[in-house]
Amino acid sequence: MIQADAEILSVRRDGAYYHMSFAAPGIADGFRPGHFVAIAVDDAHILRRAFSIRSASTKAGGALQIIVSPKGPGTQWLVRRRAGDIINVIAPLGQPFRLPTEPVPCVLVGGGYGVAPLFELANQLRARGCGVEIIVGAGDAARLHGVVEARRVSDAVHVTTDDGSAGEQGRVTDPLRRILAEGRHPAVYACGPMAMLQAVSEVSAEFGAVAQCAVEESMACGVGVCMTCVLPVIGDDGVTRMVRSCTEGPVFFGDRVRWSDVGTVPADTLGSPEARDD
Amino acid sequence: MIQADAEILSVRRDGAYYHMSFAAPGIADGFRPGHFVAIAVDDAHILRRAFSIRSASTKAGGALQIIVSPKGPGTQWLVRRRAGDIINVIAPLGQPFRLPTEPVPCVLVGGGYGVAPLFELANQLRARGCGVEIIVGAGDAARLHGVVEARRVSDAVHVTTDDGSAGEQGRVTDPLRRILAEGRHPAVYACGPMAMLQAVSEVSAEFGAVAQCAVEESMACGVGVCMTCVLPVIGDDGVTRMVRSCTEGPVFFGDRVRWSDVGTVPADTLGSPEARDD
Amino acid sequence: MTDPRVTLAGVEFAGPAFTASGCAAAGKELAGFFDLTEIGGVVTKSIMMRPRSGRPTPRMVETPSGMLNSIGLQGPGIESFLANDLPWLAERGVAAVVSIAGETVEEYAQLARILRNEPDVKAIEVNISCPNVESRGQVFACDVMSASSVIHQVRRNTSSTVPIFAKLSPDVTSIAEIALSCHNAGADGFSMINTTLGMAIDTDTLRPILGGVTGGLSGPAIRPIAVRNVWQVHHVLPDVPILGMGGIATGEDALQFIAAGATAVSVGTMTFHDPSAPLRVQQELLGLLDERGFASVSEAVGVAHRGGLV
Amino acid sequence: MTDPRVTLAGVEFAGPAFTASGCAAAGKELAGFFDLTEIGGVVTKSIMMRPRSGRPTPRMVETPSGMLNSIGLQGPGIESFLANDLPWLAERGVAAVVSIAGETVEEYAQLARILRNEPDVKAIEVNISCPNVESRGQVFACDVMSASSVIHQVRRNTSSTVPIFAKLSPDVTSIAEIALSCHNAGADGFSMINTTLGMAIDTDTLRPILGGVTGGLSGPAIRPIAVRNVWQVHHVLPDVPILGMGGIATGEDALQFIAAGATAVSVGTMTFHDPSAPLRVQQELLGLLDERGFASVSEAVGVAHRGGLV
Ligand SMILES: Cc1cc2nc3c(=O)[nH]c(=O)nc-3n(C[C@H](O)[C@H](O)[C@H](O)COP(=O)(O)OP(=O)(O)OC[C@H]3O[C@@H](n4cnc5c(N)ncnc54)[C@H](O)[C@@H]3O)c2cc1C
Ligand SMILES: Cc1cc2nc3c(=O)[nH]c(=O)nc-3n(C[C@H](O)[C@H](O)[C@H](O)COP(=O)(O)OP(=O)(O)OC[C@H]3O[C@@H](n4cnc5c(N)ncnc54)[C@H](O)[C@@H]3O)c2cc1C
Ligand SMILES: Cc1cc2nc3c(=O)[nH]c(=O)nc-3n(C[C@H](O)[C@H](O)[C@H](O)COP(=O)(O)O)c2cc1C
Ligand SMILES: Cc1cc2nc3c(=O)[nH]c(=O)nc-3n(C[C@H](O)[C@H](O)[C@H](O)COP(=O)(O)O)c2cc1C
Ligand code: FES
Ligand code: FES
Repeated sequence: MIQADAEILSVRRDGAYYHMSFAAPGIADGFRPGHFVAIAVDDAHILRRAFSIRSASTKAGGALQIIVSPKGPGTQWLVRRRAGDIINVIAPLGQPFRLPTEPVPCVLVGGGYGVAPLFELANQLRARGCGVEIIVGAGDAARLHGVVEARRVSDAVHVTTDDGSAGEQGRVTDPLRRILAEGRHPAVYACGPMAMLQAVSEVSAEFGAVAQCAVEESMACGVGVCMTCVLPVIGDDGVTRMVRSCTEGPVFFGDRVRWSDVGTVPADTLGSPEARDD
Repeated sequence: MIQADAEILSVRRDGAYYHMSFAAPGIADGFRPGHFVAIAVDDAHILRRAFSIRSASTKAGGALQIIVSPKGPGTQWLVRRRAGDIINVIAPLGQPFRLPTEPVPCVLVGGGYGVAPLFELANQLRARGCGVEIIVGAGDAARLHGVVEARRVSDAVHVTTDDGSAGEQGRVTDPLRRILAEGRHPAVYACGPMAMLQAVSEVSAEFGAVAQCAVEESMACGVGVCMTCVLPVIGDDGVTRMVRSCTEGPVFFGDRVRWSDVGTVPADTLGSPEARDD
Repeated sequence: MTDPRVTLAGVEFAGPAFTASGCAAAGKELAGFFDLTEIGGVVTKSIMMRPRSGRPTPRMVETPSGMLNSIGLQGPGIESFLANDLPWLAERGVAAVVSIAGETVEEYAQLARILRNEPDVKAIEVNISCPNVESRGQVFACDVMSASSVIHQVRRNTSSTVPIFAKLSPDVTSIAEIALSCHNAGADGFSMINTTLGMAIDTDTLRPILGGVTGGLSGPAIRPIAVRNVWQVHHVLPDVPILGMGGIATGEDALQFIAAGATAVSVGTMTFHDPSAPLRVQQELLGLLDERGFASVSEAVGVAHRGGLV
Repeated sequence: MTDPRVTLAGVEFAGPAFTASGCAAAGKELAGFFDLTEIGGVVTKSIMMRPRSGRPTPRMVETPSGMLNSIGLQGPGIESFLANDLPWLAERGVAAVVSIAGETVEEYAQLARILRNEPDVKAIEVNISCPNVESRGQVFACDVMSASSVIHQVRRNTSSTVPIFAKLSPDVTSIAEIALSCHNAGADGFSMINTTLGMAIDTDTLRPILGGVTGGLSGPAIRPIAVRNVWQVHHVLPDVPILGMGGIATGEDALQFIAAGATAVSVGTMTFHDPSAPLRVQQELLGLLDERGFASVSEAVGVAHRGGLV
């Protein structure tokens, strides 16, 4: 994990998103798919913004690529930067996706900019001999990201949009359900909105596949010291705890996250007010 | 007085300062030397920064020039802007220098970037047939501004620096005293640090010349609504009041400002705590 | 379109945004930037009985997303105000909310008596964030007894058709307690919040920067504190109108105050950044209310206490 | 060079900058960013008797130059802390200032009794900004009686060689009054300020954003409030050490606190922006003190009360 001033190499618009790439000496070495980077923005905003690392090249001193959706002031500031500007970054952060030890066929599911960490994941899975199918979904065609690149790194790509403006109309779980019904895929990897992750976890469980999901919770520090980014996760001991998604995540096993309870403290959580009223 | 988004036309370094020029439709028409412009800076700083208007051209829709000394965060932000960036400006603000009704010889005294408003003033004085001598002073050569342009707009230029790194070593009051001793100059115009303005006022008074001084007080609003920019000034009725330098100034008659009491509320000020204890 | 009019304690105003006391002088200077009759009204700089010089400079320090000021209530005194400033507003049809300040309970009473004969005063804001010279300089607004005596005296001496708004300070352990006592003493509504006490030290001289040593902190930095205070007072007195303020820069900010329980808002420090901010904020606020389906501002008042939009 | 060591109530620390409670967990996570033994020490997240889940999310909102948090003191409880966290710090020679929090006076006393046997506790910070469940949820720090009973019980149950610091809340009418009573009850020093209560409303749903409805405001936005509070407490108790905090981002900010009366500083929220901020701030502060000719930090403590640099 390295904190560094990084020079922006390029900022390029792509539909609703921006590709950004910046020099990041030393960071690429430790990178594994699922890691994220925390970037400091303008003086008026003191908290860093978190982004999945899309890819990390070790060439020319090392560079990172991210995909930015300009949503609020911090991300809008970021996409207005130009090549040559300096940003302060901390990376790689978080727990990455765990790779299967056997060469099994895998399904990767990305919603919106959530496909960002899946390309490198696909590369690494295929390098281990895993089959890779990628499902790319979004609200509409403008918010679909990386379909072309997905084709390059996988055996098959399935595209869905809510409004049918590209690919098949529907949810990512439609193709997922069809693929898992083949009964061949033990591993699912997903990144995208929480509702999608919940649905992917449920469908995976239904077919006995293990889902790993990269979640997105509001983060103040990104390094594990503030406790803002928690969600209820069931531990190996069966006990639910409010767990930090920045250090223990962002990747969690889908069947361990209590998706329906996100945003609450379930009564049976360790140390919950109810548990303490005894 | 106009509030507008203005496009920056150029930012150019010049010694310790920066020349900035920006498009300002409509503002140039109302401009008179001594007026200032209030510029909004980055989101992290809510207060505008004030700058003397150096010149205003009515050509091509109107443009203003200012000289910026990058002192703190706001001015440093400003000089990092590039051509094409947009800044929000309010101008022209304040009371300008009053011009003599007769074609009399005048002395103009500028300290550091304080020479900024004097070039246009010199032009207008000469257009009325006034003789113009300009004294340009600064701490050192790097902080001397506009000596070449001063020569273009005046009959004579005198340069002083505290350290002697350019021109004569000493204070602006040294040449001022020599010039006023000729007994020909009824009018002195000055802009620069408060200590310089006090000294200029005193020397002028000594020789019976009328000094007009453009002061620089910390301003929160620049438009007369906040009461932060006050200094003790004696009115026509002989009564001292805490007077707003943004609306009643920045130009004041030197003999009306209670220079030694700036930063205090003199006991005989209208409404002072002492005056109220009766 | 959402109806822009708001009624504060029985008095109707043209819109939900006002200037904030001390951030608009007596209105005149802002007239060059926007039409003052379009907003709710001008809340004047706090007026005292006699002319007042205010504090020595420096009177301000810029701070992160805010500023400190120690103006010290510089002003011309009530006589000059009535001779020059109030008529100027009245002639142009600008609604005047007159802010008054005193050093003793009796001074507030006197001011109220003088204003009683002025038909152009639409409402009175009672700035009780002043040191009480009769009580070791303790600020009126920070003491239940002092605050309510001032309000009681002002209410007694003001025509019943003119509402009085107590301007509350956030620098208290329980704002609800102060609000309740002011309400019992006759306050028809509240203006809140005044600045919160702060300080900055010059790191070169290692002395306090402000001539007044401490000063009032205002601007976006204090907005979360202001919204919380409005929320707390609306919670205990849901039927009492609040003029909400503290760091409002946009219509979204204003909407937070309305949802927390304010009936209207004042725009203070951000006027220094953008002199037409009061009107801009009002327009943005009305646009947001309209998008969310509110026919009037009052429908949205305190909606965050009632589960928000459903 | 200015001597970096500071002595707080008889205990010496390696430097004048500390982490702030709740902004550094128990230290471990920051060890990847800087050497924890170089700073004064790690002030731990407030520890309670039992494990605690904290509040529902969202637990934070970014605000202008600051943030609101409603973490709700999530933590593993004292047992786990002593088994895992304290030894980790001790083994590495990191000075541990343990922050404790409770819901009743007795819970604080219990915590103190448990810590009494721990030689690795260099000092105790008593976080009294918690709701007192025995007093209608009134925050201990906002009431003279509750605050001083907690301090009294902790002092009684702590070894006399371990100083206790009362962590004060700015949300009171008179911080000096609370400080005086805590000092009489046995506080060896003060940590100040804790966050100030704030709130934000989602302008789409028109509901409070935070799971906890209100939250604590921190960061540079509150720095002027913090400096003022330190100034006021140092004014009444010039000989009592203060660990100053609230929006410190740079050495210059820290110097304001020292000049106002703090003996050392904590860096909280800005650690989220820059995880090595505590060490950076310390280095910057020492550089500034050196430039100004101070041989030690203590020489500069409260210098703004004595006319500043002359
Ligand atoms: C592990 C992780 C990976 C992410 N990957 C990407 C990515 O690849 N591309 C991308 O565009 N976005 C990504 N996000 C979301 C991105 O961090 C937010 O959109 C961004 O922080 C919003 O900042 P803002 O200033 O635009 O919005 P604001 O709403 O102004 O942000 C305010 C504050 O809330 C936090 N915040 C707001 N929304 C989110 C969110 N969704 N997640 C986390 N923090 C939030 C911000 O960090 C900031 O502190 C990721 C988030 C996480 C946690
Ligand atoms: C009428 C007038 C004309 C001026 N003309 C020029 C000029 O031509 N060129 C130039 O470089 N500077 C000029 N100044 C000074 C310039 O306004 C300040 O240097 C600038 O505001 C400092 O901003 P900052 O962010 O760099 O510093 P900071 O110290 O961070 O400023 C903090 C705050 O204090 C105010 N402030 C600080 N110093 C001054 C000051 N000297 N005068 C007024 N406000 C101040 C700022 O507006 C801001 O609100 C003028 C000031 C006035 C009042
Ligand atoms: C420069 C300045 C002067 C002020 N003067 C007064 C005043 O005279 N009377 C008063 O009640 N409030 C005064 N205030 C407080 C404001 O009316 C307002 O309550 C406070 O600034 C919070 O709002 P804001 O953040 O929008 O400025 C003043 C504020 C500022 C910044
Ligand atoms: C996320 C967060 C959690 C905090 N948790 C605690 C805590 O557990 N105990 C405590 O005494 N203070 C806690 N604080 C308050 C800080 O220690 C500090 O007093 C306050 O944030 C002001 O300093 P700052 O502006 O540097 O953050 C917390 C602050 C933040 C931002
Ligand atoms: S973001 Fe701070 S602990 Fe996760
Ligand atoms: S700067 Fe506001 S009145 Fe002059």
